[in-house]
Amino acid sequence: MTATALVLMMTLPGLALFYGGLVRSKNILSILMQCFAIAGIASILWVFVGYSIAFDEGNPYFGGFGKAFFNGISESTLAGDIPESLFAMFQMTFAIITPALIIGGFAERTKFSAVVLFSSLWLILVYAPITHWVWGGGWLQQMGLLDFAGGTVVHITAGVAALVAAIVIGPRKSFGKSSTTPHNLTMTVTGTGMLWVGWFGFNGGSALAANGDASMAMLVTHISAATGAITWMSYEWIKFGKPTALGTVTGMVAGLGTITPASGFVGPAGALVIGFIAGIVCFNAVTIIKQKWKIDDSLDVFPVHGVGGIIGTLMAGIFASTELGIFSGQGFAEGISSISEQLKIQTIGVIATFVYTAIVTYLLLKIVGMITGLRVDKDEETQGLDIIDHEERGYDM
Amino acid sequence: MTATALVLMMTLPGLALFYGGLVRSKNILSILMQCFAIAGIASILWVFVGYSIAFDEGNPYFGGFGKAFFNGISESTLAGDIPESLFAMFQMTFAIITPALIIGGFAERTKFSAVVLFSSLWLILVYAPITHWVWGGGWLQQMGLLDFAGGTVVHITAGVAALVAAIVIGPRKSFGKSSTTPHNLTMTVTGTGMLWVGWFGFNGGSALAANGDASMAMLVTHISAATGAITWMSYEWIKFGKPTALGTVTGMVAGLGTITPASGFVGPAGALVIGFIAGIVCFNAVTIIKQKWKIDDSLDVFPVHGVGGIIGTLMAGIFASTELGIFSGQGFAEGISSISEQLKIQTIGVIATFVYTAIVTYLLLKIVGMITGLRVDKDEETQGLDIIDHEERGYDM
Amino acid sequence: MTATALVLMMTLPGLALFYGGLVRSKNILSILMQCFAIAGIASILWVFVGYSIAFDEGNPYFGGFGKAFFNGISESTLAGDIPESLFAMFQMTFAIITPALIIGGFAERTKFSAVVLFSSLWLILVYAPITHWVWGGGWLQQMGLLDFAGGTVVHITAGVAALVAAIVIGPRKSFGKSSTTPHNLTMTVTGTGMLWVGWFGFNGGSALAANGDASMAMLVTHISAATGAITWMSYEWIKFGKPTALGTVTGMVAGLGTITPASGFVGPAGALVIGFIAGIVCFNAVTIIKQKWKIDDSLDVFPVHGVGGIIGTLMAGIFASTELGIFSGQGFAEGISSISEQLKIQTIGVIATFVYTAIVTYLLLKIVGMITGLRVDKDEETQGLDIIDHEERGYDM
Amino acid sequence: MKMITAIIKPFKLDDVRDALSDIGIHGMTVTDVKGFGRQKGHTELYRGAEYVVDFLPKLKLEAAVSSDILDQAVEAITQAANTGKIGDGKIFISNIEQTIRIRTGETGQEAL
Amino acid sequence: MKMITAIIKPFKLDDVRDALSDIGIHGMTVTDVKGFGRQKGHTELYRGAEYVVDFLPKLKLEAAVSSDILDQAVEAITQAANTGKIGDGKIFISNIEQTIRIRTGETGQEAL
Amino acid sequence: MKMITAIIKPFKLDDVRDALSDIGIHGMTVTDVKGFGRQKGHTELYRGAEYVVDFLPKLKLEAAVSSDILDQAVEAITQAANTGKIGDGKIFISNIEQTIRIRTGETGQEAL
Ligand SMILES: Nc1ncnc2c1ncn2[C@@H]1O[C@H](COP(=O)(O)OP(=O)(O)O)[C@@H](O)[C@H]1O
Ligand SMILES: Nc1ncnc2c1ncn2[C@@H]1O[C@H](COP(=O)(O)OP(=O)(O)O)[C@@H](O)[C@H]1O
Ligand SMILES: Nc1ncnc2c1ncn2[C@@H]1O[C@H](COP(=O)(O)OP(=O)(O)O)[C@@H](O)[C@H]1O
Repeated sequence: MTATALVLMMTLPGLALFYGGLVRSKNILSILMQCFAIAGIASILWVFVGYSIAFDEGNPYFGGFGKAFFNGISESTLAGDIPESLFAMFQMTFAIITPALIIGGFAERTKFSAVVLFSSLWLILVYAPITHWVWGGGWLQQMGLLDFAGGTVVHITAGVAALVAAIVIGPRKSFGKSSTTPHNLTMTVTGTGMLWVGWFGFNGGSALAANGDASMAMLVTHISAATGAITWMSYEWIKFGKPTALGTVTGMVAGLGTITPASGFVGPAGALVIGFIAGIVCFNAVTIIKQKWKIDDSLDVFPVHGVGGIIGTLMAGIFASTELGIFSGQGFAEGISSISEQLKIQTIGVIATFVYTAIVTYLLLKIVGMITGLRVDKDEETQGLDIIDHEERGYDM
Repeated sequence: MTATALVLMMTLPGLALFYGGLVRSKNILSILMQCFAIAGIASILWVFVGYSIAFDEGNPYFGGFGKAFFNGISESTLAGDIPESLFAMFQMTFAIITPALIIGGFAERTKFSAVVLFSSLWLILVYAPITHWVWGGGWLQQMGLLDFAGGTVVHITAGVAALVAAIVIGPRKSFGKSSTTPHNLTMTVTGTGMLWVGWFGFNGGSALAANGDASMAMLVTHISAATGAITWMSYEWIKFGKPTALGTVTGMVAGLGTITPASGFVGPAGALVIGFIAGIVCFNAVTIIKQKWKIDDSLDVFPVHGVGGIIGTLMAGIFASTELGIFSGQGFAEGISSISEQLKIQTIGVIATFVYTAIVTYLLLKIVGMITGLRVDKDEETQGLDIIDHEERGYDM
Repeated sequence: MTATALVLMMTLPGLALFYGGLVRSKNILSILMQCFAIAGIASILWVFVGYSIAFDEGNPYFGGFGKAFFNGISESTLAGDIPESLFAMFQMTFAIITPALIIGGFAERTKFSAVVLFSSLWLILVYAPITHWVWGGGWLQQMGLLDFAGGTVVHITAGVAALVAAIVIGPRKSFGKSSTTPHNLTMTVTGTGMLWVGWFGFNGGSALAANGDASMAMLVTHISAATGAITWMSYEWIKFGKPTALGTVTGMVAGLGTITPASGFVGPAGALVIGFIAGIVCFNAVTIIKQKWKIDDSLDVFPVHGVGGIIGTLMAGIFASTELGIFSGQGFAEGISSISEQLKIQTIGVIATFVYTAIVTYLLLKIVGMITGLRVDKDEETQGLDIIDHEERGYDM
Repeated sequence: MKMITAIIKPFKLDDVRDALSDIGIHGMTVTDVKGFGRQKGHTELYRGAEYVVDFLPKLKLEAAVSSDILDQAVEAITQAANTGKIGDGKIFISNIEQTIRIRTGETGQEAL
Repeated sequence: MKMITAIIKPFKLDDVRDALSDIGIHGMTVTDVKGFGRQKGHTELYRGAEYVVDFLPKLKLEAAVSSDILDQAVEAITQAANTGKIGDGKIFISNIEQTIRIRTGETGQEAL
Repeated sequence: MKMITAIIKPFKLDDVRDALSDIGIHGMTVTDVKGFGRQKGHTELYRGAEYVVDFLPKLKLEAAVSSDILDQAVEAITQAANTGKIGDGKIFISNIEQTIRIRTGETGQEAL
């Protein structure tokens, strides 16, 4: 229950502030507004069909509509050991944060109507089915994919969708020219503080019980976050001479995202390694995507969440092993006995999620583009989405 | 326990930020300060006499002083299944937020000394007795009034008191003339994010146990919030062409306030309807009160909380019914068997709360006015309460 | 578990915001950054050796290295009734907040590299051993020192370290000359709101169970906070004519810090007295240290936390008594039967902590000064640590 | 044409604007500024710390007016912004050689 | 030397800067200001409350230029900042008697 | 009377104020501004993104002084604000026709 409250706090206000601080002040409300609107719409869609698509029995690829409108959930039905209403709601908070993560990829230039429409379709056609594959009894779960709290379901899907969207929608007008530095880093840092706290609910809560498993999941989550933060900070310090606040918190988020799929399977020492690798790899991913590939994934959703989710899912296949001495974890999926076997499954999971998400996201964007258009025009972009889309200003001091 | 922490978070910092962002920057500290001062004073008064008036046995109208100074509460006394110290404290957090809600009605013009005195008296003479009526074994409870988490006790009392105060104290100097737009909407949105999270404690915690009832209460709370937000946003979008951030979060708060009395009694589909109605009705209430009636209930306490509390209390009488198919709830109060019967009781509860609160609030304001005066003078109002009352400025960038 | 999340929230974002709002805007990121960096580093060091030094059996003065790298902690080991992984992590959050508290003493002038190095050494050489003395089976625990949630371990150590650091590093350039007023009091107030909420985890969680003891600890914590806030506010109101927001929240923190060591041992009425004394004494301590002694303990860590911790530890020895009528508490340490006996032990605890902390902190600062230097130069101080140390600006509106 | 630059206390803005409005001056531009002047030197105490107040928030109001109503305008501001206390501010008058309205390209008096 | 002071709509800054750059003017100083002018008077509605919009955010751009390119500069700004809608702003020209570059102590034209 | 308008680096404010104080100038008004000038063009990197730094935070300091101490004042500012690095800023001198102290109505020299 607390976990549910914590995960909601991750999106509102955690993620909203994290992202919000990173944009320019003329677009701050557009970010906050998108997070809230998505929270509202995703909740309603989850009740309508999302939960059913994800968790109704159905076939290995799609859950069906038997639980549409939360049909059959009352205050006494159970899902495992907890009330099903609680389970449905805990999952709802995941269905909120995933599309909310994506908006970082196309921030500061996309129409509000396009965001609303895209997020709704994406939730139903990408998120819900993949959730079914991994957690709802679908084919990846049957195969033995380890994804404790959403490395594939949440982070890879969100990261890939953001990347595709950034490419399709194109860079911001000022990308690579004038400065697009964060308007309020204190807001960003505050938001990440809440993300850190909330992630305890995310990963701890995924144990679906308040026991030793949950507390170990919390512990490794915490360790990975700390290590990710310090790694990124040190890397910057060595490479550029000054450690930045944004770098530190980004490293923390990378550590959190990366440990997510592994959090119920690995031990403290494994978490240290995962956090360290997250810091190094995601750091370089950010640089490559922005500088080399010139893709304006504005708030670095893919390099942090997508890449983090990928390496985390793969590493879960390694550090779950009980035979790594101090780096040991809590064992593979049932019926799997070696790292290589588990790793193969993890790789299939990553690729399937990546490819399916990329294709469907691309198609959805094209469709949404035809219906509402994707971008505001140049002058509107200069004026900022707050005035253009919402007729409001974030600050009036 | 967690619920208690969450409800405290609703006031501090949730409500404080929600309200604080809505005023002009010269009055921001006055809002924060009033929330904190009320939190402190209400806590102390609750220990002294408030809890006793509300929850001592007494007569149907007044609890008495047998539990004054928390007399008889030790670490082993129980209230139902939970420690009485926990129950007393959970209730204390309600006693904090209710008077804190009221300050939105007379923001930006009222003397700090008046606020302190008024809130103290109001807590003892309005809040505590009504709590006794509804939850402390008083006459409304005996009659079978359904109020799960405070539709009458919290929202109607606060809303009505704010309305009366707005009328008695009069509008702000610039009301209807120059702009009084929010100085920091990011703060407001952050605050509402915390309110949403905290409300889980508010409504979930009112089950006084961590079970299926509590999680169903959380679920319906969440659904109503989401529906309220999306309804208000869509309404604005259709009516004015642009959905605003403030509208969206206000709709969310309306959804939360309205589901409050019903949260333990209704099901998910009922919550959808309640959230929808909350959005529509409260939206229009805001417009009517400000534009038609020209009442400067500055932060819309009455139209959002008061009206929300009223319609929520009434709808609890409908959607608690077990015979509405998918819209069914969890049954009426003991001994009540039809919607009309329950609805009659709910109506009596609403009217009694409304009238008692209005009269006593009016008298208290007159008394406080004589002792400390209610408003600062015109020039002071222009300078802002922060400098005038607290000799501080909110920002010094 | 929730308690752990709450205590983490105290540091991030609670304390970070509380402190951050108090500095000038050119140093805001330095504060946030130091809090985050310390959170990261302290977590890692805690895993490496900190936990072991504190909680391995060892001798009465030092725990040893048997639990280094969390050796022997798996998801099924227990510490008392809770998983050891949870205990280790709950304690980790204390190990994060204590060095983070210290940075308030030398804010706005100290090099980031010095802060990082000093905090790391201090954690290992001051915090971990004293934790062993008081909670890890060490000599003070054996003697019967009552310190429920960290009056000596957390608050006295942090307060004394901050005082020593403020003296060794010297005052800010503008101390006592031009204004160093807070750049963002709304941030500070928000942070204290989170501190208040988080402190429930701090003190409530220290019962290591969710029972009547924990809820009583929460209750007295809350009462002391409320009383401390109102006392400080009233004192200012009477003395200077205007109650300030900063005063009110400082009083609240003083109330929280002071009740901490006593929170598991005293009753509600005792908490009222403790909060009241905290308000009065800490208020005067602030004035004396800044105005009389001209020590620039910039964010008042010693007068609020240090002094609060001292008087709280002493008062725990009084109000734990079961023979004070309405002011009674829950009894002394095992084998102790009178106030005077308990008070003697408390005094020894206070003095030992004070002296050890002061000496080792002083030595560490001298060593760190030789390695990295302690202060930035004058021009850099004027430009602010954000640009100098991190090449970033907090706000770019 | 003349440019009137007035440094005033922030809470006097509305009064000054109304006063200028009354004599037909509707266009002006306002900036938040920090003022250093005589109004200072007293020591304040905040959370136990003493300090000298060195600057104060002020508003700078700039209005371009035609020379013939200059005196009237100065008079209006002087009265409206006056509280009689130190720190009420100053008015500076300088010359403007040309004025252009961007929208229409009009110049001189027309452009005001 | 002349000082050009232009009040423009904030989102036109980049265009104006580019236009000035094109004619060789690279130095300028920009301030956030609040503008009062004709562009107002309409009543807005926000969260149910009506109010008259009285001031609008504008930018003030100041550039010192040598007298011979003054007309060109004014022309460039007028064009770049123009949207044709009310509130596009004004340009004021005044005289500068001397200019000094702090770093080098150069004066006059050299200092620009 | 002359108006000195100096664009300086923000962290030099205290030094400049002290320098002006030393020669008896106590009144001045300061504004936060964004400066565009030569000090730019270098590419920065932030969180993986390259960008050209185009504007920099500066302070604009305005002080009305009587003509006879103008040179002294300019000298004082030039020295105090100098770091020798690009971007140290400019001083512009213009003429003031009249000065009024709002509180007393005094004009001219008296009003400073
Ligand atoms: N010589 C000056 N040049 C520019 N601005 C000045 C000058 N003297 C004063 N000011 C401005 O006028 C404000 C008020 O001046 P001050 O000396 O405090 O009081 P008074 O206006 O009553 O003489 C100052 O805060 C400052 O902004
Ligand atoms: N007389 C004036 N003096 C100084 N600034 C002015 C004056 N008139 C207008 N302005 C500035 O120019 C802006 C635009 O003027 P406005 O009258 O709204 O439209 P327009 O420029 O189309 O005539 C105003 O917001 C204000 O900042
Ligand atoms: N022609 C100009 N008009 C107005 N302000 C200017 C002008 N040129 C420069 N400035 C201001 O002076 C500042 C410093 O100028 P810059 O060219 O960067 O360096 P330097 O002062 O060393 O020549 C700029 O940031 C800008 O604010």
